Formats: sequence, C-alpha cells, structure tokens
Amino acid sequence: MNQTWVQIAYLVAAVCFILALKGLSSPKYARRGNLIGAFGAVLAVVVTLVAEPLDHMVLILVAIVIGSAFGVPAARSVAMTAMPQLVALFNGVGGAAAAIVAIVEFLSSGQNESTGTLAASVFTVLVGSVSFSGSVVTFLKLQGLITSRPVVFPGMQVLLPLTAVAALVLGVLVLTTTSTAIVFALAAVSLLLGVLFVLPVGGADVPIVISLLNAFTGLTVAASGFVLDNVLLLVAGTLVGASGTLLTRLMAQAMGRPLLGTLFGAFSGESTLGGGQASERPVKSLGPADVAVMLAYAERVVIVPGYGLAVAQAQGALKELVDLLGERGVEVSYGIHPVAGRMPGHMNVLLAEASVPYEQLKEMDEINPDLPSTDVALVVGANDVVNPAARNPGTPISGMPIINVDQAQAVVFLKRSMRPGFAGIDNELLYDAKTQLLFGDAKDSLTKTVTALKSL
Amino acid sequence: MNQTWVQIAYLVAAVCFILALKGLSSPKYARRGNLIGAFGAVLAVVVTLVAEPLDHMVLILVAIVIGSAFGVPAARSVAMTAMPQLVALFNGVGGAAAAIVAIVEFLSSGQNESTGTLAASVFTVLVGSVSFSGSVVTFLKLQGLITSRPVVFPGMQVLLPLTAVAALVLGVLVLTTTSTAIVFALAAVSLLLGVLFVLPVGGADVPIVISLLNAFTGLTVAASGFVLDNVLLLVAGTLVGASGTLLTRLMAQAMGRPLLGTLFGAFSGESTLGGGQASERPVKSLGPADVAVMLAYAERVVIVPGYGLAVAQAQGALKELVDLLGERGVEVSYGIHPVAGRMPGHMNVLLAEASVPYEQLKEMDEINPDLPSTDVALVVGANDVVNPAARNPGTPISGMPIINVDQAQAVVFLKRSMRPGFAGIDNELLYDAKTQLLFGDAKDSLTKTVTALKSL
Amino acid sequence: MTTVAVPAETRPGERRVALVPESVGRLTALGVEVRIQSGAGLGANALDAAYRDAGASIVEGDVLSGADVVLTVNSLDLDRIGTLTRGTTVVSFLAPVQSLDKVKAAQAAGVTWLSMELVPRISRAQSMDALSSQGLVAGYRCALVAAERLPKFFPMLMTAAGTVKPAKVVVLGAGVAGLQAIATAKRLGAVVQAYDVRAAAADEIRSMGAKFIELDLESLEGAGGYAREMTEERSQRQRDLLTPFIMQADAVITTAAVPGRQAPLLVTRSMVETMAPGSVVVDLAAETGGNVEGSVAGEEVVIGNASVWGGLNVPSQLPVAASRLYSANLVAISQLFLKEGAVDMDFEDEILDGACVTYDGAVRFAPAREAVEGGS
Amino acid sequence: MTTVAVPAETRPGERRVALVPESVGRLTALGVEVRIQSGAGLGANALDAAYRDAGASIVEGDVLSGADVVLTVNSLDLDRIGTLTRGTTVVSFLAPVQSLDKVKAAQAAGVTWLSMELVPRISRAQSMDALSSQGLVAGYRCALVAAERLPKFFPMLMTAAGTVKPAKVVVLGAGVAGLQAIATAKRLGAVVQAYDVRAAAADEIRSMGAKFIELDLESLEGAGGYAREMTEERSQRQRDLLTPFIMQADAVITTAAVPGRQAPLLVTRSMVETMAPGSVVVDLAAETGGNVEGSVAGEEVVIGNASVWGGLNVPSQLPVAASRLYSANLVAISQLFLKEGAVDMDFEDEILDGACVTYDGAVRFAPAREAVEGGS
Amino acid sequence: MNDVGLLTVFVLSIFVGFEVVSKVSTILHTPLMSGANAIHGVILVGAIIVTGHADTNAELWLGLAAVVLATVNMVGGFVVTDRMLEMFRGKRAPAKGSDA
Amino acid sequence: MNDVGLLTVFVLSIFVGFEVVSKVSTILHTPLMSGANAIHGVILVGAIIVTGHADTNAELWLGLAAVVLATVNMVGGFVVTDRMLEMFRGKRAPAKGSDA
Ligand SMILES: NC(=O)c1ccc[n+]([C@@H]2O[C@H](COP(=O)([O-])OP(=O)(O)OC[C@H]3O[C@@H](n4cnc5c(N)ncnc54)[C@H](OP(=O)(O)O)[C@@H]3O)[C@@H](O)[C@H]2O)c1
Ligand SMILES: NC(=O)c1ccc[n+]([C@@H]2O[C@H](COP(=O)([O-])OP(=O)(O)OC[C@H]3O[C@@H](n4cnc5c(N)ncnc54)[C@H](OP(=O)(O)O)[C@@H]3O)[C@@H](O)[C@H]2O)c1
Ligand SMILES: NC(=O)c1ccc[n+]([C@@H]2O[C@H](COP(=O)([O-])OP(=O)(O)OC[C@H]3O[C@@H](n4cnc5c(N)ncnc54)[C@H](O)[C@@H]3O)[C@@H](O)[C@H]2O)c1
Ligand SMILES: NC(=O)c1ccc[n+]([C@@H]2O[C@H](COP(=O)([O-])OP(=O)(O)OC[C@H]3O[C@@H](n4cnc5c(N)ncnc54)[C@H](O)[C@@H]3O)[C@@H](O)[C@H]2O)c1
Repeated sequence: MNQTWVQIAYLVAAVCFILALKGLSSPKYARRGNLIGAFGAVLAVVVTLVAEPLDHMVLILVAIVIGSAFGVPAARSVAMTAMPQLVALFNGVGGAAAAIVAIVEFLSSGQNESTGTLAASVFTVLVGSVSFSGSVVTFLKLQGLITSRPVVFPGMQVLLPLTAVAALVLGVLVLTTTSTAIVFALAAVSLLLGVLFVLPVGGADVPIVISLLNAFTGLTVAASGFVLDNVLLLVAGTLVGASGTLLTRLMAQAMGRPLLGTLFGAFSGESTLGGGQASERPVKSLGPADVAVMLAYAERVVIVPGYGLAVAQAQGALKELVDLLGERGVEVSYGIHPVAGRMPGHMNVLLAEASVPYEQLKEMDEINPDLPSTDVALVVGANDVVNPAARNPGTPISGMPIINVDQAQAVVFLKRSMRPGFAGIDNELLYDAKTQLLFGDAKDSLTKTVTALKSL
Repeated sequence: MNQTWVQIAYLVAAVCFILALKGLSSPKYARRGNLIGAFGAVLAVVVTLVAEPLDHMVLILVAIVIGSAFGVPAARSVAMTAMPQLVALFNGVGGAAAAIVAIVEFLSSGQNESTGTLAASVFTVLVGSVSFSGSVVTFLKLQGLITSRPVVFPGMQVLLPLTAVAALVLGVLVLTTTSTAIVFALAAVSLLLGVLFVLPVGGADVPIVISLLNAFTGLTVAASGFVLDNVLLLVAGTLVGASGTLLTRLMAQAMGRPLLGTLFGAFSGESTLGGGQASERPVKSLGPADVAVMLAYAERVVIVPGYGLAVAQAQGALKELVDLLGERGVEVSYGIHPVAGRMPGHMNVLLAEASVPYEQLKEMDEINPDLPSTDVALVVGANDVVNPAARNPGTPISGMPIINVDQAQAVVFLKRSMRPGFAGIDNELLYDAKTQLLFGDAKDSLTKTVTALKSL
Repeated sequence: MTTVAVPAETRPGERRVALVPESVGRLTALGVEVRIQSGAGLGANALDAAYRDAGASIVEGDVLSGADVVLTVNSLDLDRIGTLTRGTTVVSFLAPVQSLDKVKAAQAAGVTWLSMELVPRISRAQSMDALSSQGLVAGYRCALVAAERLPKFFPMLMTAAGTVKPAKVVVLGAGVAGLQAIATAKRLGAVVQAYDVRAAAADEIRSMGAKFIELDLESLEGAGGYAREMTEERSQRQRDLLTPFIMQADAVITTAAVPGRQAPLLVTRSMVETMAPGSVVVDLAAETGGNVEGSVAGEEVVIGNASVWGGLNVPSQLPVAASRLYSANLVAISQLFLKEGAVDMDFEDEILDGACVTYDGAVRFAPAREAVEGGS
Repeated sequence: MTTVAVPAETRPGERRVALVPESVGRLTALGVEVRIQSGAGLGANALDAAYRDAGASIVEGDVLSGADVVLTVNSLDLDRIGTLTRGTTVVSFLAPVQSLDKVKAAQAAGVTWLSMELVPRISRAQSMDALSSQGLVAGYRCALVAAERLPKFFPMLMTAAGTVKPAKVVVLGAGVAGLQAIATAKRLGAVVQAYDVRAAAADEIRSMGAKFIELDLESLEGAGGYAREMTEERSQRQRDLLTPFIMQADAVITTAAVPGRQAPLLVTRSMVETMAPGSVVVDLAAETGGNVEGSVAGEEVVIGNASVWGGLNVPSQLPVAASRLYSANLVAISQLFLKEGAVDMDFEDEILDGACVTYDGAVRFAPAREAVEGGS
Repeated sequence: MNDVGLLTVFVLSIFVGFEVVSKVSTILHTPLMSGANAIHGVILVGAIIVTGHADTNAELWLGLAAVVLATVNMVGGFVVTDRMLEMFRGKRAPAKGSDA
Repeated sequence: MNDVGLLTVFVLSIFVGFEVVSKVSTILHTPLMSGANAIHGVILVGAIIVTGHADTNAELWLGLAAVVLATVNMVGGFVVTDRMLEMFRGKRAPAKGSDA
C-alpha cells in the first residue's frame, strides 16, 4: 500500500523507539534515549503527512498544533511532584485516541473487514476506553480531587464483573452484527469498566496501575497497527505493551506488592497501600538501586552511623560504599554523634576496624553546619541521634543535641523496621516528606546498594 | 506459500532459538537453554518434513541419519580440550551447507529470481564458502595438524585483497550473467579466500575467529531465509549473526585484544598471540568473571595470600569474596604460609583487620594434605611461598617448605605482572597447564570478581 | 565576680585534675573567674602556664577560700569541707552513702554538693556523665593491663617458628568499661567472650564483634539501664556456669557493678585456681569489694597460677585522657547552674535535682538523708 | 645416647627458656635424650612436670656435665664454658665480636658453638631465624609499652564528653620488630608514621597500613636485606629531617639496627626535648647503644617532658611467647646437625657453616677470628 | 504484510520490549514509564491516516479529536519525560576523592 | 512476506540477538558460541526444502550433501554444547557455610 521508502522510514522510527527504551533504562543514556524516541516520533509523523495521500490536511495540522498547545505547556510547567498524574493523563488521552481511531476505521470500512481485523478494532475500542477512563480516575486520585484511599461501595464486587462481561458480550456482538450503535455502546461500557477497575486501588499502588494502563494503551496501539496494516504502530505498540508489562511487574516487586493484590486487594480485604505501612502512618520506602542512584548523583553525602551499624556489623560494607562514592567524585563524610551506639566511641571502634580514615569522621558540631548543603543524609542504623524530637521538651531525649539530618535535601534511613531506638520514642523524621526508608539489615542493604552502584 | 500453521510452527521454533540464546547466557539456565534450542530445531525439521510437498523423502531421511551418525558420536566422544576445534568444524559444515543450498536454489531457479534474491544467494555462496574453508583451517590449527603460529608468506599481503576483489567481481558477474559456471568459480575463489583469511591468525586468537566465522554462517542462513522466503531461517540466522558478532567483540575484549588486530595483526607486524605473553613463554590469563564462575562452581577452595595482598590492602575485598562463596556452600579456607608477607604474622595482622574468623585460617602443614582434593587454589599476591622451585636444590628458596597449590585441580594467581617475588626467582607454576592468571592489582581484581560473583 | 576554684587533688596517687586548660575558656565564657591551685594539673601534664594562657589565675596554696564553686575529682577532705563559706557549690565524685561523714560536714557547712555519680542517666545528661567517661578510660586501661601482664601474645601469628594461638579473653560485665575492654582486646587480636546480666547486653556484646557467653540464666535488669543485685542462689549458679569459661581463659577482665552496692562476686578463688600458669585476671571492681575473690585494689596478687591485678583508681592511670573527659563533664554540668555569671541552683532541672546531695543545710539525696538521720 | 641439656638461664631478669615442653617431643624424635635443669622453665610458665610429661628428664643443679648438646638462650657464663667436655655443641645467642672472651674460652675448650644471630637469612633458614622471632616479640611489646605509658588513648573516640584525638606514633626502623610495632599500634587505633632507610621499607610500611615518612634522602641497603651503616653527615641530615615528625609525635618507637654495629643514633636529646609533656619514647635499641640519645637500657628516664623507656632484653618480657618461638628455632637448627641420634656437623650446609663460631679448637667465624688473633 | 508476518513482527517486538527494559534500575521506573507512554503517542500516525481518509463528517471530527489527543500524548509525553530526567543531566567529572 | 516485511523481521531479530546475549559471563563465551553454532544448523530446513524440490541429479546430490552437512552441524552442535555445560549441572544446594 505504501511506497517502500515510507515503510523503511517507519522501520527507522521503530528502531528509534527501541533505542529510546534501551536508553531510558540506564541512568547514563536516559536523556539521550528520550530524545531519540522523540526524533523517531517526529520522523514518523512527518513521513505520514508527506507520503500518505491525505485529505483535510489543514484541519489535521491545526489539530496537531492544538494538541501541542495543550501538551507542551502542561508538561513544561508541571511541578515535579505532580508529574505522575500528568503522565497518567497523557496515557489516558493516548488510549482515547486509539479507541477513536478504531471507531473511525470501523465507521469507514467496518463492514468490509475480516473478522481478525474487526476483533482487533473491538479490542482497541474496549481497552483504549478502559485505559482512558481508568487513567482519568488515577489522575483524579493523585491530584487529590477524589480520595486516594481504595473506594469500594456495596455491590461493587458484582458490578465490576458484570460490566466486564457486558463489554465482552458487546464486543462479540460487534463482530457478528458490525453495528455502529453497538460500537458506541461498547465504548460507553468500557469507560465505566475503567472507572470501576481503578476506583478500588489505594493511593500508593496507583503508580503501578498507571504503568499497567500504559501497557494497555501500548497494546491498543499495536492492535491499531494490525487494523491499519501499519508495521510502525504494531512495533511501537508492542514494544510499549511488552516493556510496560514487565515494568509493571518490576514496580510491584520493588514495592514488595503482589501484582494481583494491588489490583484486587480492596475486594479481598487485603490492605492496598492506601494509607500506611504496618504502622498507621505512611512512609516512603525505596530499593537499594534507588539509594545507589541518589547517592551517585549527589554532590555531597553525609553518613550518620548508629547502633544498628554495629548490630549488623556492616562497617566493611559501609566503607566500600563510601569508597565507591569517593571514586565517583561525591563528597562523603561521616557525621559521628557523641552517643551513637551503646558505648562512648562505639562508632570509632567500628569504623577503625573497617579502616575508615580518621579524616573522614566529623564530630556533630563540625558536620551540622554542612547539613543544609548536603544532598543526601544516609542514616545507617541510627535513630535517637537524629531524632528531631530532641528539640522539643518533654521527651526522654529532650535537650540532647542531634545531628540535623532533617536539614539535608533528602534523608535515607537504613533500618529493619519501624521500631524505635534506645530511647524508645517514635521518630517524626521517618514520616517526613523528604525521608525515604530502605528496610532490611544494614549490612544486607549496604551490600545491595554497593552492587547497584557498581552497575550504574 | 505454506499453510499458516506451518508458519506458526516455524515462529515457535524461532522463539525457541531466542530462548535458547537467552538461557545460554546465564550459568543457571544454560543447559536448559540448549535443550530448548534443540527442541526448536527438531520441531522445525519435523514440520518441514511433514508439511512441505517434498520429493526424494527417503534419500533425505537417509542423509539425515548419516549426518547424525557423524555428528553425535563425534560430539559425544570428543575430549574436553578438543571441543573448540569440533565446534569450528561443525560451524564450517554449516557454512558449506548454506552455500550448497544457495547453489542448488540457483541451479533450479536462478534465472527467474529478482536481483535482490540473487544477491542474497551470491552472499550465501561467498560467505558460506569462506566460513567453511576458514573453519577447516582453524580446526587444523587447533588440532595441531598445522602450526598454530600466524602463517604469513611473502605476497600474502597482495594475494588476500586480490582474492577478495576477485570474489566480489565474480559475485557481480553472477548477478548480471546468472551463469552457473561463474557460481562455481565464485565458490572456489571464496574457499581460497577463507583459507587466506584465517592462516595469519595466531593460536590464542583462533577462538575469536571461530566466533566470527560462526556469526558469518549465521548471516548466510539468514540470507538463505531471504532467498527461500523462509522466516525461520531468516530469524534464526539473524539471531546467530547478531549475537555472534557481539560475542566476538566480547571475547576479544575479555582477552584484551582489539578485534582488527586479531584478524590482521600478523600483517601489520603486531604480535597476534601465537606463542607468548610479554615474556617469552605463554601463560593463560583469564577475566574476573571466569574466576568468579570457577570459584562459585567449586566444592573446595583454598586461598593463599601473600605480600601482594598487603601491598594492595585487599584484605577487605578478599573477605567479602570468601563470605560470598561461603554463602553459596563452597568450602573455603585460607592457607597461611609461615613466611608469607614481609613480617612474621603479616597475614594474620591483615586478615584480622578484615575480621576474618581465626577458624578459617589454616597453617601450611594443616592445609597441604587438603590440596589434592581442592578444586581451586586462589593465590592472592603470593609467589615464593607457592613456588615449586623450593623443592629443587640450587635456588635461593630451596628447602623452604611451600604450600602445595600445584596439587590442586586448578590454580589461579592474582598478580600484576610476571615479576617474581622477594626471592627474585621465576615461578614455574605460572606456566603450568592448570594455572591461570588474573593480572592486575589484587584489590581491583578481587572487587571485580566479587561483582561478577554476585551477578551469577 | 563568681569564682570557680580547682584545688590540687589530695588523694594519694591521683593524677587527674578536675579542669584542663582546654576547658577554662568555656567556663570563663560563662562570666566567672577561674582559679587553679598551682601544680594542680601536673599529674595530667597540664602546666600552670597552660592554665594561665587559657585565662585562669594561678593560686599558690589554698585556693578554696572565697570560692563560690569548687570543682574536684575526688571529694574534698573532711577538714577542708568545714573551711568552705556557706553557700559554696562543690562538684565532684562523692559516693554519698559511703561517705556519710562528709555529707554531714557539708550539711553543717551549708555547702551545696553535686555528686557526679548521681547525675541521672538521661539523654540530655550524657555530656555530664562522668561515670561513663571514666568507665571508658578504665575499660581501655584494663585491656592494656591484661595485654601487658600476659606473657603471651594477644593476636594470632603464623610464623616460620610456628603458630602462636590468639589469647582467649573473657570479659565479665559489659557496661561502658566492659565494652571498651572488649573493643580494645579485640583490636589487639584476642578472641573475646563476654557475659553480662542485662538483657540488652547480648546484642551489645555482639555489636562489638565479641562472642556472648550464653548461660542458662534469666537476665536481670534494673532502672536506668543498670543491673540489679542478684540473689545468692543465682549468683552461685552463675559462677558455676562461668567456671569452664574462666578455666580456658588466658585473661579475665571483670567490670561488673551494681550502683550503690558492693560489686557482685563473679569469680571465686577456686575458679581462678583452675586457670593455667601465666594467666592474668584484671578486676576493675577491686575497690568496691571486687568481682574476683581475693583481689586487692592497687595490688597484684597471685592466686593459684594466675596473677590477679586489682584496679585502684584506674582512670587516674590515664590521667590526660581521663582529666580531659571529666573536665568536659564538669563544664557541661556547670553550664546548668552558672547563669549570667552567678550560681543559680534550679532544682526544677532534674539533673541538678538528681545530683544534689546537700543544699542549704539540708541533705537532699534520700538514701543519704535516711542514713544520716538513722545514724545520728 | 646423645644428650641434649637445657640449663636454667643465669642472666639476671631472663625469663625465657631455650626449650619449651611442646618442643621436647620433636627433639626426642631425633633419637636424643633431653635433660632440663629443674626450674629452668619457671619464668616462662613451663613447669618441671610439663617437661617430664613431654619425655624429658629433670636434673637438679648442674645439667651441663656429660651433655653433647647444650641449648640456651643467652650464651653460657665464661666460667661454665670451661667445664664443658671437648666436642660439646652449644647453640645460643652469642654476639661473637662483642664476646671475644667467650669465643676464646670456647675455642680453648674445643666446644662447637652455633650462634643464633649468625644463621644466614636464606629462605630455608627462616624457621631457625631467632632474630626474627625475638624481634617479633620485641616489636609487639614495644607498642604495648608505649600504649601503657602514654597518659592518653591510642584510638580516636568521639564521645559525649568531647572527641579524643588518636595518638600519633612514629616508628623508626621498620625491620621485623618495627613492622610488628607498627601493626600493634595501628591495631590499637593510633595514627602511625614510620621511617626506615632500606629501599623496600616504604612499600612494607604501607603494606601495614601506616604512612611512610618520605625524607629527601637516598636509601641505604646492605647484604641480606639488612641496612648499612651511614655516614655521620647523612645521619645528621636524617635527624634534622625527622625532627618535625618527632616533635608532633605522642609516642616514638625506635627499632633501628645495623648488624654487628652499634645502633644508629636517630633521635638526639634536643629532638626529644621538643616533644610535648606526657610523650613517650621507647628505644628498643637501648642495649646496643641506643637509637635515642640518653636512653638507658632497662630504665625509664625523663628527657625534657618525655619519658624515655630503654629496652633491656625485651623479648624476655613476653617469656611464654618468646620461649615458644625460640624453642622452635632451636629445634629446627638441631634437626640439621642431629642425624640418626648423633651430632654430625656438616659444614657443607651453609646454615651450619654460617652459624658456627668455634669448632674443634678453631674460630670459624672470620670477624671473630680476626679479632681474636688481632687481640691475642 | 500477511497476518503471520505481522504475528512474527509482534512476537519479536515482545522480546525486544522485554529485553531492553529488563535491567532498568528502580529510580528509572517512572521516567521509563513516561517515555514508553510518549512512544505510544505514535497512534498519532494512525489518527492522521484515518482522518485523512475520513469520508463523513463524523469520521472527520472524531479523527481530528483523535489527532489532538494523540498529539497531547506524544508531545507532552516526551517533554515531561525530559523534565523528569533533568537530574541525570550535568554530573561533574568524577575526581579521585578519598584516599584510604 | 514482502521484502520490507522481511527487513523488519531482520532488524528486530538483530536487536533480539544483541540483547539476549549482552550480559553473558566470560565463562559462557564458548558454550554460547557453540549453542549459536548449533542453531544455525537449521539451515537443514533449507537443505531439506531444496532437496525435496530438486529436479536434476546435480541438484539432488548437492542437496543431499547439504542435508548431511547441516545435520552434522545441528545435531553435533547441540550435543557438544550439552557436554560443555556439564559443569553447570549438579550443584548441591547452597548451605550457609561461614560464620563471621
Ligand atoms: N554511646 C553511648 O555511650 C551510649 C550508651 C548507652 C546508651 N546510649 C544511647 O543509645 C542511643 C544511640 O543512638 P543510635 O541512633 O546510635 O541508636 P538507636 O537510637 O538505638 O537506633 C538504632 C537503630 O538501628 C536500627 N537497627 C538495629 N539493628 C539493625 C540492623 N541489623 N540493621 C539495620 N538497622 C538496625 C534500629 O531500628 P530497627 O530495629 O528498625 O532495625 C534502630 O532504629 C542513644 O539514645 C544514646 O543515648 C548511648
Ligand atoms: N614473613 C616474613 O617474616 C618474611 C620476612 C622477610 C622476607 N620474607 C620473604 O618474603 C617472601 C614472601 O612470599 P610471598 O609469596 O608472600 O610474597 P612474594 O614472593 O614477595 O610475592 C608477592 C607477589 O605479590 C605480587 N604483588 C605485589 N603487589 C601486588 C598487588 N598490589 N596486587 C597483586 N599482586 C601483587 C607480586 O607480583 P607482581 O609484582 O607481578 O604483582 C609478587 O609476585 C618469601 O620469600 C619470604 O621468605 C618473609
Ligand atoms: N542512657 C544513657 O545515657 C547511658 C549512658 C551510659 C551508660 N548507659 C548504659 O548503662 C548501662 C550500665 O552502664 P555502666 O557501665 O555504668 O554500668 P556499671 O558500671 O554499673 O556496671 C557494669 C556492668 O556490670 C554488669 N553487671 C552487674 N551485675 C552483674 C553480674 N552479676 N554479672 C555480670 N554482669 C553484671 C551490669 O549489667 C553492667 O553492664 C549500660 O547498658 C550502658 O549502655 C546508658
Ligand atoms: N629473607 C628472610 O628470610 C628474612 C627474614 C627476616 C627478616 N628479613 C628482612 O631483613 C630485614 C631487616 O630485618 P631485621 O628486623 O632483622 O633488621 P635489624 O634488626 O637489623 O634492623 C631493624 C631495622 O632498622 C633499620 N635501620 C638501620 N639503620 C637505620 C637508620 N639509620 N634509620 C632508620 N632505620 C634504620 C634497618 O633497615 C632495619 O629495617 C627486613 O627487611 C626483613 O624483612 C628477611
């Protein structure tokens, strides 16, 4: 149907997308990867505009300008923290676009298509609509426009499968009747399905669902490629579908959530991370790889060791981490609190055993002025000595000077649980917006972080 | 041309091959990967036999039986050490088969093919022949039937490019004349080209060349797929071509050889590892990943530290390695020679600093009886204390008892160069058949080995 | 102007000084005058000149007269307490229940006495915790003494003349001093095992890289992270269970204490007698009754084949370090009651409240008060 | 049957013994009888009973008469040499050039004397290298002595009462003893810097984790890995360049020696005087002239503000360990000349050849022979 | 291309999709998701094609809506991904920092 | 399939081929090479097809030769690879060995 050169241009664009994904999975090439992807996309669009025999050219160009006029400023101005919901929204409109393309294609030549092609169209309408309405709900949740807790109303357990069955039945009907009305009915039911699908998911699991919907959209694009006999759409859509599926699994793993639990947890009564961890209040946990990247791309890091370092006997692993960071040009020092550990000089004994040079050890009074300009404070098995509660009266540690890690740009705690330290009091800092926790034995966590750092 | 189900069966076979390569690149799944590949191959052959409308069925089956009767016993009975040349031979016959298939196809329908298809046939004949004759020469070299040193005779510098140009010219002639005679001439010239191509390669570089020829054969198979409009051949051949090319690069890297130097080194006067290292006598060097695998799959490992460990201050890295091996169930102990290092008890001071438990340290007299049943002796920066020269009279270290690492099944030395130790005498063991060397600062080497071990 | 006086210590063999030159500036910054008795710092290598440079004035002879605050390591001699003006604040070690005569004298003289032993073990008071700081010194010193006395090596050494096995060191009592003794012995390469009655001790001992001696006994824990006294029966069982560990040890270091009580008897004479020739026992608790039966404070006695070193004023044996830390403790507590250059004893502050033994003619510390009233 | 005799040491303060019970079996396995003077091992915690259990016989009083081989730590007293039967083999330390009278006596008595100092430093002889084994002991001991004497901590400690800076230790001479001193001081947490004249020393010092003091001086290396003596001019320059390092040090440990010569003077009195109050200097070479000007072997003297400890027979201060290693050295060398139960002095063997001072009425060791002949 | 051909391409693309992201580090999960999201914005190509071939008004307007939406997805997607990746931008040259 | 379709398959296969082996450990270089070598033995399929369609004797005998050679390549290749991989077979279950 097309000239060979167009097909080849599409192939080039597809290769660009592969390279884009490849780039995006390594910190070093991520940016470049994204640019290559953008180049591929532009190439594909330009080739299409130039090579295809198209009517309504002006309208199409106007539509593109309008789309850009929405997309670019939104993406440019969004706050860092609001990015996930924006991505959700973009994903939703992509799904909608795919569904609409399928509908239009159906309208124009539905009656003449083979069953396979029709089935692909039905799939696109169904999944594209789910993706759209589902994404909109996630957007609303993340934006705080509706509650981020799991929403379950009585009868939902019945309504959700019913809707799903209805959508399937409608889909089959489309295949058999090729009726336009039913296609629109299918789209409507699918929109409802998307809403019901996402409502019961709790706040912390929302990113996983976004990733899943993203993979869905990819598959609809692949199906569109099938319908339109367009290899580029097929390849690009499949790429996104496959990588998105894997990514969804990886994300669920990284957050320690079983994928199915995430999606249907609210029904089975399993908590889905709507509000909190084991304790009532939510904390942000992260993986060793994240810690590695945070540290590797920091300018200045302060390590605050405590009794947990001694319990884990993790001094060797800690030194290795610091040495590696040093080699990467990160400025690292240890902030030693006078009563860290359980014996005066406990940290000194430990760190000397690991042959940490004395010059890297800084006293509390010496390190505290540096903390506001510190990118990451890594708290290794310490708790009381960084607990801001010491600044308020009435606690067992009131009046004890602390290392002000809360003044650092970001704080990472390595500890095993939410249990408090020697003084037995909760640490507010664990729940702070700039704090993240890597749960686990400190030695284990540090070893994993070192491994991750080496592979960066 | 085929029924859909055959095509799908082919697709399944292609997927098997992908999974096979994937499996083969990780120690854990390598065997399974190979079996999946074999399954895919059998599937493909059976489907072809069943579904294609074929004449001469009996003859074909007989040919397959004959081929198996050659291949299986050869593969079964070959000695471990002779495997590389057998692989080379198998690769060569594969290349020959591809070339023959192209010739037959040409004979039967060459006149009617499109230029593109013809070009693919020419490529297959040319490259398949080169692969065949080249592989045969590598076989002869490795088998010791001809010298493994680079063979360069006067005029070769001219002859090789001349032959290459001749082959190209003949190829173009085939395209324009579609003459059968010229095809055979092309095959003959290509065979010569293969010989000339491989002769100048020196012994140690031969495996790299085999890998390259293997990739070549893959490409010819892919081209055959193009000629025969067979997607399976196309996919399988391309997979091998691509992975083989990358593998060739990786192998060259692992051996620290520039790829081009390997191939054409003999011409430019660069040494190609025909006989020796920097020193006159050849030693076997290996990479950290190899050391990691050797250790990980050993039952019992003995570590022999020496002065080099102290110089490199690598005690921490060494302990980490040993701990990791312990976790994997490998039995590791340290064999401490009484005069290792430069001070009595030097190793004790070092290893205590790294908190190596005293129970893991074995005296020389205690460890020596264990060595014959040791799979790998890892000598870290030691030299004199394991030098078998001590057993012969007349050397500065004669009469000094040593740790008998030469009795272990395999010996790995970590050192920076071929320089001798304190006593200033050469160590025969470095050149021994069971010895391999990992060159570099001990700390660096150990750290890399640890990283490799973790990724196993 | 409020004056802070630092007399020379009079306890025989005492080498510490209550205030080191480095700390003088931190006191004068509080708006007080600091007077040092000439030669007070000699034992700790602090010369008069150094004090003078730091802003203190040097007084020959009696430095106490007219002083508002007196800082010392050991409690003042009985006869000097009477010479103090009413209202003078004395800060020093003072085991009040064991020194009732001094408490009475201080009560009579109307002196305010803060005892460093009584500083409560709350987080805010850690910088004033002289028991910890001196325990640290004592623990380090104990391990060195053991290493020095042992006729063998602490570390393992594999040499051409054979392998030297590492010394086995057993540490009993793993408080501040015990943990530091463990750390020091470990550093020197000994194989260290340790025992303590407190529940948290097992983890703490392991966190030093030593082996915890698991005895089939329940743990005993009192208030403030201190141990409780144990019954004679438990005590006997503990000794029985410890015997095999003592027998195998090359060196035993004991640091067990129960606040306000005699030190618990952990090792009997017969247990010491099971030890091999040349073994060394270091009893840090010798002064307060001894963890080891037969140990004599300040002497080295031979029991069986072992030589038993009884610690006497052990922190004073590392006078520079001990004085420096103690001095920092004193400055930290002084900052609580020296406000705008004057003494302002605010008993709302639980540290001052807890540490104060006598004030304005009254004995504030309950156990001492009861003893004084009971005895008089 | 050939008898090997081990007398009690007569040198004042000597606590080592030439043979420990653990080694007896390895000698009797050579087919000889071992006789130990009663009480010989007491200083090293080796009881007569232990020797008896190991298969030796205990002799009260004179053990030398009738002995074929005599093993001692220090050389025999002059008067006892004469009592030996002709052909007796004595193995011990014996600085021959410094003890010409004993050499003459041995020559006169027809005694075969193997000096442990003269065992050549070849690989095969490492198990007989008593200089190394005793140097190891001395080095460890030196570092402990410095730690024990210093009124401060060796390690750095960050505590609630302030940070204690680590001690700065300077080690001069990094042979066997020096390296071990470095290792021990490092273990205790000190910051160690070291210097030696040999070219290989820089790497060796760094391999112990210490800092090498780079002086702008050429290295000096003699035969067998030993140092050479240096000119007075170089010596002066070395001292000048070392002065700032000495000044900043809390503890200085000197172990430098040049075989057969007086120990080099590395630290002058005025250099010591630059050191801060409480500093400690340990001079292992005090016996052979001293690396430190003014040091007295076996005494602690005060120079400036520092206390200078002069080592006297330092290995004997760790008698159990030192005896065990020395004993292993003696057994190893005995295995060379005790063949089939009899003494067979084979001077083809370069070790026996090198170590032998007198044999069959002749002085074999050239420098001693020249001195004896020159002097007589 | 015939259906099996498309299937082949589909299967191969699945492998490529899986493999290229299989080693992604956790920190890149979100940017990668966002980048993939932008890529499926190429549905714009499909939207353009169907719009360009629209015969009825309904088809045209629906198609134009799809073009707008797809453009938002694609253009916005790449831009927002780029912004997310800003932190990986300028990293000073590593200098040997610590000496042990 | 048309040529561009084949080209697409070719390009995707290249990516798959590169990606799947990109993390191979050095020790597996030889077995991997050998396994890949066996895989290109599927030229046997091509050999069978051309032989089955052979019209002349020359074609037939050449084809049969190709079948024999390809079979050797394929069958021998998988067997020899399996033998190489024997060392990775039975590995006892890891037991916690060292206690520090
Ligand atoms: N230095 C002294 O002289 C001395 C003496 C006595 C008391 N203290 C007191 O001890 C405290 C010292 O403060 P700190 O911050 O060092 O300790 P901390 O407040 O006791 O906190 C220790 C933290 O380490 C974590 N941890 C324990 N084991 C771990 C492991 N294996 N891996 C990872 N994390 C582990 C614990 O959390 P998880 O359980 O969740 O893992 C805990 O939050 C102060 O309150 C001080 O007053 C000090
Ligand atoms: N223990 C004692 O008391 C004592 C005292 C004095 C002398 N000696 C003598 O010292 C020797 C000790 O034997 P040894 O086997 O321990 O040591 P050695 O024979 O001296 O060999 C040391 C080896 O370590 C290698 N090496 C050095 N630096 C290294 C680094 N950074 N990374 C990796 N390798 C490094 C060297 O090879 P490259 O240069 O190629 O890397 C050398 O082959 C014996 O001859 C003994 O007699 C011992
Ligand atoms: N919260 C704080 O700020 C703070 C400050 C310093 C110390 N501490 C804690 O206080 C505790 C005690 O410290 P300390 O060194 O002053 O104690 P201490 O000197 O009173 O006693 C020394 C040790 O002896 C142990 N002991 C008592 N009876 C024993 C027996 N029968 N057998 C074996 N061991 C026995 C005690 O448990 C204690 O660990 C430690 O846990 C220490 O960590 C807390
Ligand atoms: N080959 C062997 O078997 C063997 C055995 C033991 C020791 N050695 C080597 O022998 C060497 C010396 O050993 P040692 O301890 O018996 O020597 P030593 O006791 O004779 O001297 C001690 C150290 O003092 C140093 N020294 C001399 N003059 C000095 C000066 N002016 N300034 C600074 N330092 C000075 C020497 O270099 C030596 O390192 C060492 O290198 C050791 O490794 C070899």
